[in-house]
Amino acid sequence: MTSTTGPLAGRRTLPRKYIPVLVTAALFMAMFVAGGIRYDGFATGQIILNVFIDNAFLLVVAVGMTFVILTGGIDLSVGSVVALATMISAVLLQHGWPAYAVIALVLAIGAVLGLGMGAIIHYFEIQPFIVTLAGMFLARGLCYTIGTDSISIEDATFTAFAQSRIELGGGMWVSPSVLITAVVVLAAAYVLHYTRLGRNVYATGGSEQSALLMGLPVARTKIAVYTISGFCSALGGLLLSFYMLSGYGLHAVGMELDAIAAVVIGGTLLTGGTGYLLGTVLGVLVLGLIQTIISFEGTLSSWWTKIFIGLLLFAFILLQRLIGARRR
Amino acid sequence: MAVPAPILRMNGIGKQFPGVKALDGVDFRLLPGEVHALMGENGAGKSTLIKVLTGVYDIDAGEIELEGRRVAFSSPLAAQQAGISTVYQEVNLCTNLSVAENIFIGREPRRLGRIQWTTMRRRAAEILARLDLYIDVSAPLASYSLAIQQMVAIARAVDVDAKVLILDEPTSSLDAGEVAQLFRVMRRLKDQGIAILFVSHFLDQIYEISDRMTVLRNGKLVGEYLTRELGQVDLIGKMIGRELADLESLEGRPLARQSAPLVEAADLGRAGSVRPFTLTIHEGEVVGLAGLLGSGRTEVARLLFGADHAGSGSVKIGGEPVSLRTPRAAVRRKLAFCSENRRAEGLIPDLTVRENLVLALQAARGWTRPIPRRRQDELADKYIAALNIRPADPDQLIRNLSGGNQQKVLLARWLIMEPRLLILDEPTRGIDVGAKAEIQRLVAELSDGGMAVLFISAELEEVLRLSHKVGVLRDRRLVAELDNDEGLTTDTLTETIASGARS
Amino acid sequence: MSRFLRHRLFWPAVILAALLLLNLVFTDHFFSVEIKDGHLYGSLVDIVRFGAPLILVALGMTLVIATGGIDLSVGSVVAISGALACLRISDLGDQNSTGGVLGAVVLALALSLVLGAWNGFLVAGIGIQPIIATLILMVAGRGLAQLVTDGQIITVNSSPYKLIGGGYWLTLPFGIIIVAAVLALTAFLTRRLALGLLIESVGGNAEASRLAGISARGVLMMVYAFCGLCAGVAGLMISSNVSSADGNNAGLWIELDAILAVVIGGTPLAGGRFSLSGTVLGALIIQTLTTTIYSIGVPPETTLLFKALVVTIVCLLQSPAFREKVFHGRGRPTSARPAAEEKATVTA
Amino acid sequence: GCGSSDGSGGSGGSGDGKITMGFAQVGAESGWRTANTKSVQESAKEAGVTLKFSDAQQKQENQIKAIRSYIQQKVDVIAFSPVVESGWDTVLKEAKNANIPVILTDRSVDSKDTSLYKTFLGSDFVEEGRKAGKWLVDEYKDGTDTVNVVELQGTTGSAPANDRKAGFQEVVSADPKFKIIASQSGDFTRAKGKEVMEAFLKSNPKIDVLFAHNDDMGLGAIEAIEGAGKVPGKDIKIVTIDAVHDGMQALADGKINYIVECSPLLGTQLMDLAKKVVKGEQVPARVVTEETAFTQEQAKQALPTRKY
Ligand SMILES: Nc1ncnc2c1ncn2[C@@H]1O[C@H](COP(=O)(O)OP(=O)(O)OP(=O)(O)O)[C@@H](O)[C@H]1O
Ligand SMILES: Nc1ncnc2c1ncn2[C@@H]1O[C@H](COP(=O)(O)OP(=O)(O)OP(=O)(O)O)[C@@H](O)[C@H]1O
Ligand SMILES: [Mg+2]
Ligand SMILES: [Mg+2]
Repeated sequence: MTSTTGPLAGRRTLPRKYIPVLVTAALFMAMFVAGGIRYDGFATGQIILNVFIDNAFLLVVAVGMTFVILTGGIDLSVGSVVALATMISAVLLQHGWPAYAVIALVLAIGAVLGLGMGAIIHYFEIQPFIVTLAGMFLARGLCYTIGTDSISIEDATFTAFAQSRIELGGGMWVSPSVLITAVVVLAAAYVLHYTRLGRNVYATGGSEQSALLMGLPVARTKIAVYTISGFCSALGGLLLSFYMLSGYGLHAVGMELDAIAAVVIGGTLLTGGTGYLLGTVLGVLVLGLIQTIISFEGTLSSWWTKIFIGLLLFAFILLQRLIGARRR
Repeated sequence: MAVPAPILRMNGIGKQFPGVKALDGVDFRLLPGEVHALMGENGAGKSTLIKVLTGVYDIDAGEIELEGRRVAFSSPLAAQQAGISTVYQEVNLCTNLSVAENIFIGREPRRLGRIQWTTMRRRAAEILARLDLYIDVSAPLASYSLAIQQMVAIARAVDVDAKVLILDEPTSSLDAGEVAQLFRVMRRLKDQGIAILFVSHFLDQIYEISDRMTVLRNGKLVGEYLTRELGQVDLIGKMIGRELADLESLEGRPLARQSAPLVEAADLGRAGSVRPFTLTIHEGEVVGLAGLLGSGRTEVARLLFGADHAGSGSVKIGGEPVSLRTPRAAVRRKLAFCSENRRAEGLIPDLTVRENLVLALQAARGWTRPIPRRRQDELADKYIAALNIRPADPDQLIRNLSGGNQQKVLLARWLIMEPRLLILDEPTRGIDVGAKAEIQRLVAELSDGGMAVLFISAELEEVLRLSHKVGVLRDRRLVAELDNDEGLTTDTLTETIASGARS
Repeated sequence: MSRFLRHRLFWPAVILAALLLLNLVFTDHFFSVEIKDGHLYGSLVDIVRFGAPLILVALGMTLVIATGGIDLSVGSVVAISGALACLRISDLGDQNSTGGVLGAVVLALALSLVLGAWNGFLVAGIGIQPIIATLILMVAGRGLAQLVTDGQIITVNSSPYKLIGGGYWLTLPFGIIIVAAVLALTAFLTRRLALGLLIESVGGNAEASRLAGISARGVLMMVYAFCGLCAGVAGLMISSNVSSADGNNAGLWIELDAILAVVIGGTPLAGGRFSLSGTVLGALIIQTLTTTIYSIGVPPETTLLFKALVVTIVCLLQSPAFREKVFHGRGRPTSARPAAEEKATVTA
Repeated sequence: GCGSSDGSGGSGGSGDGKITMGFAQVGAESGWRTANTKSVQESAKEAGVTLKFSDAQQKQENQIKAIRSYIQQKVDVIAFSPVVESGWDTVLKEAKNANIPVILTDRSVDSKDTSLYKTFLGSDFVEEGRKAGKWLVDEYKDGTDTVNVVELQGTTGSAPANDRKAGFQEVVSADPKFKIIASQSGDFTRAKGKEVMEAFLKSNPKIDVLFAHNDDMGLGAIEAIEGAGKVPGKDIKIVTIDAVHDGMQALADGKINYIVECSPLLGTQLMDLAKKVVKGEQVPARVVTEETAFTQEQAKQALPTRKY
């Protein structure tokens, strides 16, 4: 009797939920093409690969951030945890620890920090902002306590990660970090889309109360996302150590903002529940490409650099919004 | 008749909220294979009892036994795992997820830990088909009306392999067809020996489906009765603690046709939601809208109020063409709209009852002209008394009120505006019998005083009792406009809805 | 008494008091306030005086957060406002002319207002998520400030300008007077007039507010513009205090401190109910913490650990769930909607 | 170095004999830095060098990215002021492989492989700290009373803060009469300098000397000292580093006692070096910028001719 399928079913054929991401992707391509027209030597595949190479750590961090933001939370500690990871790696390697033990330890530390913050957020019902801000102070403070100077990494394994190139043919190459990042991104996308944890993340972000009443393990989910974020930050820190071959307490200052910005530019709502990992990848690419354009522009003074970044960001967001929004 | 051992027993349950004793020494039992109705006025403590049972709240006093064993659930998850499946009063689903996911989340079909999306969608469609609902299960739930969301919530609950099924006002926005469908399913489950706890303010439904009922009043147990042994009038007496004034006093409404047209909508429509329609509402007239789930009643109301942009057509108010681009513009023209979806579109949960009550009035006056505190208190006191809002504390946060009482506050928000046209979308959702009669009387009174009302309700009797004229919608098209004269009965109305014939 | 204990601001107040007492252990006469050269002088005065810009920014931020938004650009607005004012003043023939300084101040404030309104336009008019909308101005605005100052520090030598952030009036630091005035104005607009109700309503449920006839757009525009203005005043104060404008560093990271102050003050980031007095208290806690670090001699390397510790303690003590679980054991009623049920019963 | 046979240098502009330089600046975090940038930009124009400039906003990764993009763009020479000492090997190797010579300015890198860059042009922060310390020792060489010193550090962890602190410490700690009674970070800014100094003044009744890691913090502190009713330069002696214009003015006015110069104006020297490097001429591995220190008297003389 209520068979109202007929004329209505056709109305929502193509997944409208993908539109924002598609628009973002299209705009990214447009930006790339525009850059190619404007600058010599820009429109090469290697430029895009370079964006990946130079932003691998940011991407990994942003992946963790995506989980957190999808549940409606926020993690301000990521930048500091990244710095802490570089610092711990550098110090331990200096003391002659084996590389893989260092890697394992650093990842564990990141995950535990995240776990701790997640537990406090959930069990004591404190706003994520303030807890992770304390986490940010803590991690950065630990860095300085370890040492205020920057420490070189000379370990062979790390150096190998840093300096080997994986040739893709046609003169194009990527660093091992990019491969690690790709694995992380794919794994995260799989988790978000094909596992219960992932779906619980979306549900919790959609409405925590409903998720609770539907009998979903909200506590576990919330704690898990901060753990994931902590883990990703530590991994991002390792990638950054590969990239820079140094540990330093002032590394990655403000990276939390970049990560949040990347996630949000990718179309994820800060209120939680909507967004895709692909969007985050695009967000990071957009930020990276803006950087690349700036360096190709090459003649901007310091302040014009900032103003120009702001303008590009504005133009991008505006177009994204105007093209993507066919809501109410 | 030998009573089987109860599957669920609650003894001496007490629950205290700051300032309110919601439950006080309540005993309750649930037998296998029965439909047990939990009855009581708005705020009597029905939902609280359910939440206490399923681990949403800790209990302050008393104990719970499930199949003879003492239990204390720490979370709804635990209750679910113990075999209690619940539909809570407000639709508690995640509207950002697809329909299929909402049905299956937490127990998705998986292989090697990988969610089988295709299987899930197929099975979701099957489950909904059993409730006679054929919708695109991969669309986000948010794109469906509240009634459909309610059906989805029910579908989720009945599909779980449960010993106890709890339904807290599942039918508040369903119409007759869906209710019948739901009852079929309930009967089948009951025959399988599942115990069902059912809450509703529709007495007809209670008498149709339930075997036994427990009545609460002010958080205290009144008693447990076999349904067939307790008459309607007695039941009401037990619920409200006194006799109810005559329910049928609204019969025979005089037509107000001769009055001037107030709102004239001509070819008003919006692509993808309602076909262009033409509708005239006169001063002092009550126009009812009838139709099936998702037939477009809500959308008509939203267009008239400017909540959505109309794609075509025009509106005249008092003969003067107007453009209703925003609700604000509509409010300025003295229109008012009480949405069916009180949680998403009505309540400001963090504000108090008083603040929620004066919100629309304050918005209309602008922020520079605050309503004096004294006036606010007067208004609050007046409507708390008139609609019997409980607890009668204007400074209580509205989120702490029971569902029915929240609804009354929202209604009051628009009544104090003294609008020229009041659009009511399911205004009596979740409201108890006493208050419902009160609200109906109020609507009749206001329309007699010259106010026009557009009245949407899933309950056809109510529509018929109040309106002078009924518009019938079908498949998002206004198919008929019927005068409410002697000839119009619920049966003829149902027939028009089903056939779509123009009279 | 128990009502007093359960007041939302009870625990933050306790923390503030504890921090102040901690200082007393390390600094004799910490609480002594004397009159030196006709000025109020003492550590307590310093806390309020140096905290003044933060309080101002946090007040504006409170309203923005109450609507469910966030404003990252306040730091840049602080820098721009100070830079513009100092630039104008340094161009004056007579830097001490009150009229000229007034003109510069008005210009700077007008620009701040415009910048705030720009944020409001992006958020309300175009519908960009607040964090990104204001990120744009955060980045570009810092550039603008540097553009104005040419990347250098503009030093001015103007006694009327000095008054704003570093001067005294009737023995009171002028900054404190400004803060009091802005606080009073904000309280008036939001609590005496109905702006507060509308803000809380938009922050609590935007769609419901729209359907109730509230023009969310207007409210948002106003709130962001106000936030910009507050940041502008704070910028003048900061630059006037040192008689110079530093486009590179003025207001750097102040947005984080401001948000922290708001959150410590009990306003949830998700929007809805807000508390102005809570924000003031939060800002004072942060400033006291900073002063404490200086005066008890926490080494710079461990400063952040100390901050982390205090912030953690503040938020744990403030959390009803924590107090319940730790002080009363388990078993007290907890609510389905976490963290909101009890704590919001009393409002300033 | 340049004009390599595989034509990689071709598109960069070396064909027409004009040099293209990629300069990766740290950021614009201070007036000093901006002056440094300006100097480089202006000298490039004078020297006829095409300058590709990028601002890393204080982030090492941005600097690395910028250098990568210069390599991509095949510039003739790359110059940069490293944000930190460590972590440059990878990208410098890439530059080396691409046959692009690199000049370090302002501060060095700690790479073992010194063939990665041609030369390092810049000041020595540790030496600056030492100079400040030496002045202090000199100033109090007659007395035996304890001298209470407070220190305003730069941004925690930043290279100049670390090095200046270390250099100062090294000299001063030789004599036990100097006691550093308080040391806090003032983030290199006037506002913070003032705030921290006010707290110092309240918690330490007797302060003899202030050592500030840059002029700006010193200038902020002067306001605090005046606000507390003391006379800067007399009641509390002040030694700072940088010698920016406002600092020199205060020095000439007697409010600061001694300033160690740290000159940002190394543009001309940089361009000379760049030209030599591109031509393949030999350059010294370390070029120190011409810097001095100023007393109050010297400041009065130097002030009128000071550009910066
Ligand atoms: N979280 C809460 N905080 C404070 N009081 C509450 C809370 N939840 C419910 N109450 C109060 O408890 C009483 C019982 O509410 P409950 O929701 O159980 O009523 P109900 O019988 O379900 O009513 P309705 O028919 O309107 O749904 C009401 O007075 C309500 O105001
Ligand atoms: N059977 C259906 N198939 C597809 N979409 C539907 C269906 N029913 C409702 N919808 C969606 O639900 C939304 C609300 O429909 P509308 O509110 O107009 O229905 P209604 O007549 O008020 O019925 P009710 O409120 O009882 O569900 C519409 O936006 C429409 O997209
Ligand atoms: Mg209920
Ligand atoms: Mg409807």
